[in-house]
Amino acid sequence: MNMSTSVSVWLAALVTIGLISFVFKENFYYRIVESLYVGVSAGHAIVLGWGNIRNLAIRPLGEGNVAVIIPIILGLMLFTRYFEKWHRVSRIPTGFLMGLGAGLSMRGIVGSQIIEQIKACYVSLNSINNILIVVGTFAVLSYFFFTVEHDGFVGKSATLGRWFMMLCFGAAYGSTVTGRISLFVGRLQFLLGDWLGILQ
Amino acid sequence: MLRTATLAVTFLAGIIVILAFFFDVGFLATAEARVQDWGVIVAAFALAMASINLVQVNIRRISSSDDATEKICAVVLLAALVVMSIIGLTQGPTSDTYNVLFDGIMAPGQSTVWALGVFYISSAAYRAFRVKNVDAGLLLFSSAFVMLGAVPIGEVIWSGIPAVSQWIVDVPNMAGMRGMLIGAGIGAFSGGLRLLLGIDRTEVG
Amino acid sequence: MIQGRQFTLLLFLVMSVIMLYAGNYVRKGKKTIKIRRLSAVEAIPEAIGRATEAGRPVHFSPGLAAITGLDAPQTFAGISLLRYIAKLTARYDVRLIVTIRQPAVLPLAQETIRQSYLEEGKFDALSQVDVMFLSDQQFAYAAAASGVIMREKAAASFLFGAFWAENLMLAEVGTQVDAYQISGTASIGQVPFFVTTTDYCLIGEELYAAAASLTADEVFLGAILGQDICKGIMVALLVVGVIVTAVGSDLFVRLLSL
Amino acid sequence: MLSKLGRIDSRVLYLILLIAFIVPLLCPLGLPMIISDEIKRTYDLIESLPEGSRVVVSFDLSPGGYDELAPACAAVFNHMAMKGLRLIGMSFWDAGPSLLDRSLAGSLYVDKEYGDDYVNLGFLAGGENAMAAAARDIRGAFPSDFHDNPTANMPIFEGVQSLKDVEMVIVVATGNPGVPEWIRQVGDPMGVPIATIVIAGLVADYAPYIQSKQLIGMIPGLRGAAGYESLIDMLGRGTAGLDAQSVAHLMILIFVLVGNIVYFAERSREKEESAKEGAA
Repeated sequence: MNMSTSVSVWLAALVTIGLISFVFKENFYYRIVESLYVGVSAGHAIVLGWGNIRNLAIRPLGEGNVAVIIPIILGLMLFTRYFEKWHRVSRIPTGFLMGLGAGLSMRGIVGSQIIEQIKACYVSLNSINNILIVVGTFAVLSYFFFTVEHDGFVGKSATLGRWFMMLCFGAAYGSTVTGRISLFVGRLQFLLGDWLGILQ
Repeated sequence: MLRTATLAVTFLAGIIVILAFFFDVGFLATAEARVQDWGVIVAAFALAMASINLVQVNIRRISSSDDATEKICAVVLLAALVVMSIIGLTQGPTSDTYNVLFDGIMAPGQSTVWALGVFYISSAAYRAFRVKNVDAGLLLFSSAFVMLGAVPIGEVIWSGIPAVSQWIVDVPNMAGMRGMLIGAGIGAFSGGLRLLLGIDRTEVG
Repeated sequence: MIQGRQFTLLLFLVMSVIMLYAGNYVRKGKKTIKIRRLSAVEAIPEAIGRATEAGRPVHFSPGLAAITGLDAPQTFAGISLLRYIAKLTARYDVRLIVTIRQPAVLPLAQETIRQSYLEEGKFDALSQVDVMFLSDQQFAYAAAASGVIMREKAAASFLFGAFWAENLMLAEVGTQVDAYQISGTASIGQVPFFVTTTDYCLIGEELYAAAASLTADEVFLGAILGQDICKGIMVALLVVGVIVTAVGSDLFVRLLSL
Repeated sequence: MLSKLGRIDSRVLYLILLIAFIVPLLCPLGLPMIISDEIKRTYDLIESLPEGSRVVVSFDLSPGGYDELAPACAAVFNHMAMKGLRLIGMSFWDAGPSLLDRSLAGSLYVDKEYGDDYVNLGFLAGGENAMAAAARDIRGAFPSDFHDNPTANMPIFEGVQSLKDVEMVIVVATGNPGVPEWIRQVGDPMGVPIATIVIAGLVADYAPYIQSKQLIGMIPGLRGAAGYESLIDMLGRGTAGLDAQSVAHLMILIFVLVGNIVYFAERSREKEESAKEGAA
């Protein structure tokens, strides 16, 4: 048995135990550990954000690339949110980011998420699996028609779509359970192995 | 005036990347590259913003809460934030001290919080996962097979389990997910369009 | 024009035009759009009725997302549903408890409720409403909200908005106190847990449809009409393409690859 | 008896589950592992790449999912290192670069030449937009790496301008931005094959992308790690955790089963009682 002597392993063990204690009862130790880790995570975001600003804006500016002034100004405009009189100005850079994000996702979605997915349904209907793939996609799409009442053919198709979705949700449920279990196994391997040295 | 400027910036940022995707024109490619590079820089500022928001909320917690635990937690949170930032900004995010805080607090903290989900899943499995109707039955059927298919013990129980589990994921699940993917894609497209044209009720910023 | 993106561009334009046209169509009030029945929505009065009979409060959460960013529409849909639910709690004199995670959502929720109680002429009954900001930390909020549901023995619990890994905590504690639970989220990854633990669940886009059907908001309604037409086009592409492919022609595969 | 079972304290369930985890970790059962097609396809793709090929590894994860993904990353990195592939690491999640450093340090890359055989470019803010920017011009987006070395003259980037010039992308993902964004901005428009090492919770969600071949391979969490470890014949943590996983899965299913027995028993009793009342 070889207990760890590393500071970060000990710290991590104390954090892990503190957070696990929460499921048995909310307690002071848990609250402190939670605050610690949220604070550290936020600090980490600041540090890495600053790294990007330094590498992509400040250094190029020092090298004479004047155009980066524009995104720097846009970035600084975000902080007007904290001043009563000017807070609306922060909407300009936010709008810039949201517009950019919307444009990028719109141009990608049509091809990758709609056309490619429909195209992948163009299969020869010579096996039950292929038929199920086409029928399932159709039925689920029909479930999400909101301006058509679900009766008659649409109703039957929507019910079938709901059943397909339940199978999906079951699969997602099952695989999420697997994921959470893996994570917990990882935590126990850490506690029993890296920290206490009981596991090989 | 400010509203017009916001709408114009939002629209331009979006339309440039859309046009550059479809048309091979020199100036569009340059404009796209510029807009994207600027986007990275502004996003880096925005990342810091989220943390400043947290500082604000917690200063308020210290000054207005009557609960001692609340106050202590807020102080601890702020102290952790400041210490992490100072070490990171002075010594860099790959320095030894920084790594101790990352490996000792941030990484185990987040992974434990995620892992806790297994406990809520277990009690919900016991208390709430009832086969009340066809829907729940199908859900249980597929989740049981997918769970057992993910681990070796499934095959020990019945050798057919891995194949059935794989079939559920690859065929009915795939078809259902595809339907939802297409539907969600149309929804996201519609949301993006409304945002670019400023017809959304939800305000930007 | 970049090769291999012609059909994508065509579909992009078609979808844009349809959505804009549908939005205009609804705004000009040319036609009232009727949203199909949603069983989760129809169950809301029953849930509140049960709370009235039991003399226990109703709990509502508008989810964990902020009012900006990608998940903001879910929060707004949640607030729209709160508007409807608050009217019912005002009408039947049931205590309403709203738990909040995002500081910015707090005034929004308070104002919405005030408006609903005013419209019902139950301004005095506002004293029976508790809107609580609990914590901006995901799990701290979930723990505190679970505590509230447990202590107050909520007879009904409504969870409408964006939820993440904490949703099971909320839904499970509702089961423990035997609350009638109705949920709805567009965070598809969380739907499986809501489907298994709550009595009714609005799946994905149904959340927006529910909000639109209860508030008759023109923007929501226009969007839903536009999306429905686009879905119709996709269904047509799917069906016709599959038939043509089954007959042995690769016409549609080539068309979509243009 | 049954009604007692129905009202059981959650903490008792938690304790049972905890025991189900710990016992097999301490006394392994040694159950065999099955390897799925998606795991094999990723292996085959890496196997088919010639020595010196460049593979982008995008570490898009939070520490929350790292425990689940680390064993699979170790296995894939070891395979890549043995094949002599060059690894270009980057991240669009802020915790990614530090975690990638940990992962590389625990793999065979540790003996290779930094800047020539592998590099950790660090983090870029802005999600999908940052991915698109990096895809267009890697060194423009990352003028220096995570350790603040300039990238301009690194040998690993010789002949690489955009992501069109790399042979493969592996997205290590716990959520969004992640796989769908990579497919939209790089996989489909640039024609680069994408594989993913992904948390189990997203496996069902990404099935449509596998069938449409927008995603070439998928290594799901710990199960994928165990499968991959046996493919490259280097057993590690993935395999070690499998028994505990098995028992915990079984336990959850037993909870569901017992819960339902209690539910149906109580329901039939209620029905009987109300029938009696009706008769009286």
